[in-house]
Amino acid sequence: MSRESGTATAEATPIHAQVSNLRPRDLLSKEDCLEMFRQVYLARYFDVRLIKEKKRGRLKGTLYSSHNQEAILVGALFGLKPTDWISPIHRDMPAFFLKDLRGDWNRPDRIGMSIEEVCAQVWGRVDSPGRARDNWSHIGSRSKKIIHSTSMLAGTIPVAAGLMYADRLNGGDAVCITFNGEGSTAQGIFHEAINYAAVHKLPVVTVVENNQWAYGTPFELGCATPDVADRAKGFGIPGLIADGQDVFDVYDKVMMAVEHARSGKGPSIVECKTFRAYGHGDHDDDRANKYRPQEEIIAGRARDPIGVCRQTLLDLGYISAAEATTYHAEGKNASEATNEDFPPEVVDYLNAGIEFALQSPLPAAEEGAMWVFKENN
Amino acid sequence: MSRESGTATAEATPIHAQVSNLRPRDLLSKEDCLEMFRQVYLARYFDVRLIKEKKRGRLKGTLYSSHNQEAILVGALFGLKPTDWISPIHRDMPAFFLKDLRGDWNRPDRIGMSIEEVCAQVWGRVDSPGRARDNWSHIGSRSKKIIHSTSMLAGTIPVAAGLMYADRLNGGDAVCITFNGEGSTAQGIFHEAINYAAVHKLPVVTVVENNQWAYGTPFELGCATPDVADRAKGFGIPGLIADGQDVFDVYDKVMMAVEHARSGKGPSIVECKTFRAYGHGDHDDDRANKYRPQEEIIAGRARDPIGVCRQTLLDLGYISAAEATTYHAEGKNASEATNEDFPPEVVDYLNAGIEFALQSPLPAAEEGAMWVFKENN
Amino acid sequence: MSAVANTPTTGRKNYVTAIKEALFEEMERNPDMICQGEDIGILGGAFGATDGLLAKYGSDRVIDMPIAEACIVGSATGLALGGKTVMAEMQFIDFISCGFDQIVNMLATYHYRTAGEVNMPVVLRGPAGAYGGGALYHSQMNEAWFCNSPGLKVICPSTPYDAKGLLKGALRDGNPCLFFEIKELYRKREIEELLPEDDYTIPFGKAAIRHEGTDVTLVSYGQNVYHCIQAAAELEKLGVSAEVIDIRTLVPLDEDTIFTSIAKTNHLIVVNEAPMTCGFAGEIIARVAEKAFEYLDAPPIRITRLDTPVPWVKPLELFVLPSVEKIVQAALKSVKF
Amino acid sequence: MSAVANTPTTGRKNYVTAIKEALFEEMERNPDMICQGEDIGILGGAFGATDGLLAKYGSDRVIDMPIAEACIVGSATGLALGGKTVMAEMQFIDFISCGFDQIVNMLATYHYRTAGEVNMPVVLRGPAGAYGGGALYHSQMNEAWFCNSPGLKVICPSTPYDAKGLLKGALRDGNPCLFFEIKELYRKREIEELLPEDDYTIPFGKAAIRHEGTDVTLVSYGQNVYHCIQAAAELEKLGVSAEVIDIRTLVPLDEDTIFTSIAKTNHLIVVNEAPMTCGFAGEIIARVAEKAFEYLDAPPIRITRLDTPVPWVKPLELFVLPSVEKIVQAALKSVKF
Ligand SMILES: Cc1ncc(C[n+]2csc(CCOP(=O)(O)OP(=O)(O)O)c2C)c(N)n1
Ligand SMILES: Cc1ncc(C[n+]2csc(CCOP(=O)(O)OP(=O)(O)O)c2C)c(N)n1
Ligand SMILES: [Mg+2]
Ligand SMILES: [Mg+2]
Repeated sequence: MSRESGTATAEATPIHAQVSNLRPRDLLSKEDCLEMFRQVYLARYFDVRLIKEKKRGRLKGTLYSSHNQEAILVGALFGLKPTDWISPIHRDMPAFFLKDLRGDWNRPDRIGMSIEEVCAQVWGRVDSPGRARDNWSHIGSRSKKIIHSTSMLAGTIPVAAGLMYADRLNGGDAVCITFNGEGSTAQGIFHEAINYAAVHKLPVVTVVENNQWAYGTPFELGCATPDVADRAKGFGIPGLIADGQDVFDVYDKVMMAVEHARSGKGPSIVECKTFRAYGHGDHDDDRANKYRPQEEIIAGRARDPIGVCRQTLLDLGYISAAEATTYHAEGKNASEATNEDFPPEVVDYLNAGIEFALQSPLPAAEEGAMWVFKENN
Repeated sequence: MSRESGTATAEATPIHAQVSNLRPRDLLSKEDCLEMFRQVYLARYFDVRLIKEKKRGRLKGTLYSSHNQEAILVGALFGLKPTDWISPIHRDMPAFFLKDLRGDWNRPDRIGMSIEEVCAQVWGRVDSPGRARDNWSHIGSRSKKIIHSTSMLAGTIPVAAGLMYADRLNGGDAVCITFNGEGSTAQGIFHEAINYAAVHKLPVVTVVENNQWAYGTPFELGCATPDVADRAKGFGIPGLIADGQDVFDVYDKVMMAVEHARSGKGPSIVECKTFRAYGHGDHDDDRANKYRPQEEIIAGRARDPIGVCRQTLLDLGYISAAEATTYHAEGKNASEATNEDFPPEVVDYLNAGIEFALQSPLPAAEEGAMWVFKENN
Repeated sequence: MSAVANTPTTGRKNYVTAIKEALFEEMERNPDMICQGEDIGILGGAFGATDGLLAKYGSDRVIDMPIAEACIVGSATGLALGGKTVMAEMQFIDFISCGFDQIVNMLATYHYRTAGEVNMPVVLRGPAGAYGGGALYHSQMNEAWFCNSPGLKVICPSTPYDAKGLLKGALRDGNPCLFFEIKELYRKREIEELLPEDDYTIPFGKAAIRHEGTDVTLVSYGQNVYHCIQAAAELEKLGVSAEVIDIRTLVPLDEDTIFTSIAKTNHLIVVNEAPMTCGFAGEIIARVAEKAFEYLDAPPIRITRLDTPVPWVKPLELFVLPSVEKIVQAALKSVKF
Repeated sequence: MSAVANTPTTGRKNYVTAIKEALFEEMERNPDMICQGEDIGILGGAFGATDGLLAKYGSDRVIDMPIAEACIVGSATGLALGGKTVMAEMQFIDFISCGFDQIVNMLATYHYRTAGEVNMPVVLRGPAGAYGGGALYHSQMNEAWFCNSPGLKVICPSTPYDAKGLLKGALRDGNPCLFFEIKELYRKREIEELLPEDDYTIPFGKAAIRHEGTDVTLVSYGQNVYHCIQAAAELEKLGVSAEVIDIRTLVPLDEDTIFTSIAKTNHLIVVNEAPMTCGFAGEIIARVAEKAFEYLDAPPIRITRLDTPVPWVKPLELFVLPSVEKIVQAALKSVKF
């Protein structure tokens, strides 16, 4: 198998309103940039910490790591309005709390899910937004504007499209970002839904995290085009490519797509080139070291989003060389990294979530038979 | 609704082996060209005659007319080898007998279906290849190399792909042409199957008859790209556009795609621009005159494939001006056209089929419960 | 006061007109209602059930969808999540298989998964049933798939009155409903009837007794109800008094009416045109066997489609389907047991 | 003589190893056999059922498919049309809904539509069943959908011996088979067993009696067979002798073994973990009610999943599923009727 993996080709697609030569990122303040950096740490810490919790025996279930793909989540979500919707999948667990996370992470008017709710879900407790009726990333909430996915890959894209149709009729200006793996773009529903969205110019942005592997299947066995973004051409919509390791490049491309969508021009696909650092889930970590060539793994992990972001901030002069070396999570796996490798507010934030989850009770057994139907009496 | 309809843009796609400047049609003999002309008449006559049979009360059921789209069937099928496969749909009824129809139409070694078998199917008689178990175009046969479709649009494309995979493993060099309407390209299975064929470079040619309408839905409500051929870009395969009124242009484009497929380079899509002359089925004829603008209908019917083909033959000097005016089917609908408007061998050929069908008995009632399973005793 | 343009407000109405009136009236009542499907707008629907809807309510609310059933269902789910009530038409109910995952896994479970936060007022309706020479893919009764998929209500009216009242009820129910319309009844003259001038709905889970009797109970729904009614007439001539129950809704099922009838007749025949194995006829028999066992004086009998596809040509089609004759024979066998 | 590399030829084997052996042996026997599915090659399958197959038989015959279930089924149909025998894996049986149309309308009917010209030796297999905390989409038993779709055989083994013998039988049957494997049994130590050295298949339509008894018949399949066996042990302590029947294949169904048992016990409990309505438990009860009515001294009872999805968290999951306790209670109720 000879493939280029983890390489990112940023193609400028002329959909951003070119009134100026500014990229979306150029409008970000220093605080915004530092906040994004912090969020990359937060996403990484969530991943690292959950694995530790599992190793400690305090957590059960399969974990689908977003390690090495955090820049995609942070970059894609950072520019959204609180009224925008998202639809994350298995590998996007941090998306649930990253949505609408800015400034004071605990501000009461936040629309996104709190870390407490997300942890209650991970631990299967009643305070999960879905009362732990379905597992892992299968949570959602109308009030928090997150589509509640099934397991069936790409299955939320038509829901996102219909939802945006309704929002437009309701006079809203929301955009919906759906996240998908590159493997999932082979599903028929991916095609049906984006085609429909294209016909009706619905504001649906499909972010494809091309991490080169779909479980044990490499990209080229699922797709014959060099870039997933090419799929967009079949629908007559823009297909952008972002460097998935670079939170600012993701931000640029997704924001162009979001702006395009919000201004009524319709859907687009943003492919973020990245690499799945570990197994498909943690049960697959060992195997994934065997079925994937070592060189590929090493190359794919080489550009840690933490390091890429730090370098940008250094170049911008937003952090000093000293500040750049305060935390050392970069390049470390879950066993190597410790709490000291992360900003303390990140650790605190998640601690609070986990504390909360551990105290939240299990739902009562009878809830299993509840809410099959809306009662009409 | 402002759209250009029935216009054909022949784009030269560089997939034909360019060892010479010859187009596939340039290798056709004079007899071949005259045979194709005859086949266009035959396809038209089949359509006209069935409508007459129904009006006469000798035939029941819905008829899906291929009127005005005959050049696509003849042009696409003419260059196939007897070992190639096809998968026609509702609007392609003549394809069943056109496949492998050359020279002596009654030659005993033909692999395609005989007109007798096709008529037995139309009349629902036991001598239909499917013993009249399913209706209209839902016939097929392994020995005759025709995939047996269901009603579910685009549903045979994965079957064609799997079949070609098997054929390749079996050492064959077959190609399979699947026919589809432009509306059917919105189906998820269209995407899944072509994507799979593209990954494995399977010799599947998808001919899309873009007749501008899917039942009562115009093209632009089913597809956001200007050309269906654009769908090919999403799979990284060639997408060709043919003038669906011109049997030789269809032949050229489909043969390029077939050659591409046969030489191991994989699938492609050939969009044939045409126009559905009448209703979706004959039950829809009256309505179709209302839900479609008159100018559009007139423009769409203007370039009758019979006339286009005749002109080419005249230009080539293959027929004389006198010969060109022997038959007058061109531009006539089923009520206007008579047997005298068609070459006598065409009329005779179909007559024989109808005679046969009318004498073929109905299958026995008990057959309804047979062949649910292969018996294993 | 019918909202349907060009439909007389008095006079007997056929089944498809009843459907159409329900749609027009609900669209009028509920500005948040949307209709979508293949060819429902410009064409007005393959069977005309939505004829005039686009002209009256515009293309925002009446959507001609691409030929993509999974997307039709999935986007309906999204519309509902966005606060809309949705009627999504399957051009033929047979094509629902193409949208199957979105129905059973996405739509049916949304309310459950959100622990009740989100309702799914989505009605999937379409023409169903055999006896019309529609062959394998234009004849199906595939309701059992959905009865076995928790979270869906399943409805099958047999009269214009029921069709209108149940459809309006479904569009106000707030749950995903699978609405099986019997296309062979759409324009059947014999069953035309006067419809109430006033707004009405029919509650789910209430069967209708179509013919009273004392010797044997015939339970059915949809088109087969008429076979049962004819069978009851035949049986009457033979001195057997048959009660005909039209269950109208499968999920929820009105068990009481069935049990009460069997308590009286002590004999049960269930008739439907779906394949036998795991069909709803068997479900009814299972419920009776479990909960009304003592009432039965003879084995219950199913008259269903054989476990075959629906073949095209008439003799074959009729061979595999329930018929008046088969029902009469079964009833006689039962009462003579 | 096992063909599986690195698997000892003696010693007790677990359920997934039995599946694996069946696949290796049939691939060896039949050069026209092809295996396809998501992640079955390079990875060796999500549960390792195809581990080593790619290395041994190459990527022509062992195909890592795109994530597209409808295409996996449709192309399997095409392969069969091209003379191949196909094993197509669904990574979890839950995802089969995405390929539903191709199964019930294309694959299941091909033989029928061609009046027997074309056989469809295609086995769709995949891990099924609940009790493992897999939640809504990794726990389903959706076999009833397929039992209601003519043209499909439906198989569900509960032991390694059966898994191997039935899978080999399915791969030689020549008809499309839906093969439900119980993932919670894949590596269950307690049920490991010695497998015959020689080639064997198990005929379809032959139930197995897992425990003999005289007072009540417990009919089941798949994982619930073990609940029934445990219930039989509990019941024995309470002085009730239960017979446990494992039907093994649903289509075709071995009615005789069930009827013979009921003729002896006069009491019937049917247990399965699919949703109740239109599930196969009801089908068994319907067949018994129709054909072995006189044998029953008490109403038959279904113990099934409630008509709900399978929720994730343990207490909720167990609440909606059959349990030993529920079976014991039902059996007691039945014999005391
Ligand atoms: C319809 C469907 N088929 C199969 C699966 C099983 N499955 C879960 S994740 C996965 C791989 C997904 O790969 P990709 O889309 O690239 O996302 P990634 O895991 O790499 O983020 C598969 C096959 C599924 N969840 N849904
Ligand atoms: C899956 C599926 N959905 C819907 C239909 C109903 N249907 C039959 S033909 C047709 C229109 C097809 O349009 P197009 O693909 O453009 O082919 P054309 O009839 O124009 O040749 C529709 C909607 C079907 N047969 N299958
Ligand atoms: Mg991936
Ligand atoms: Mg068309």
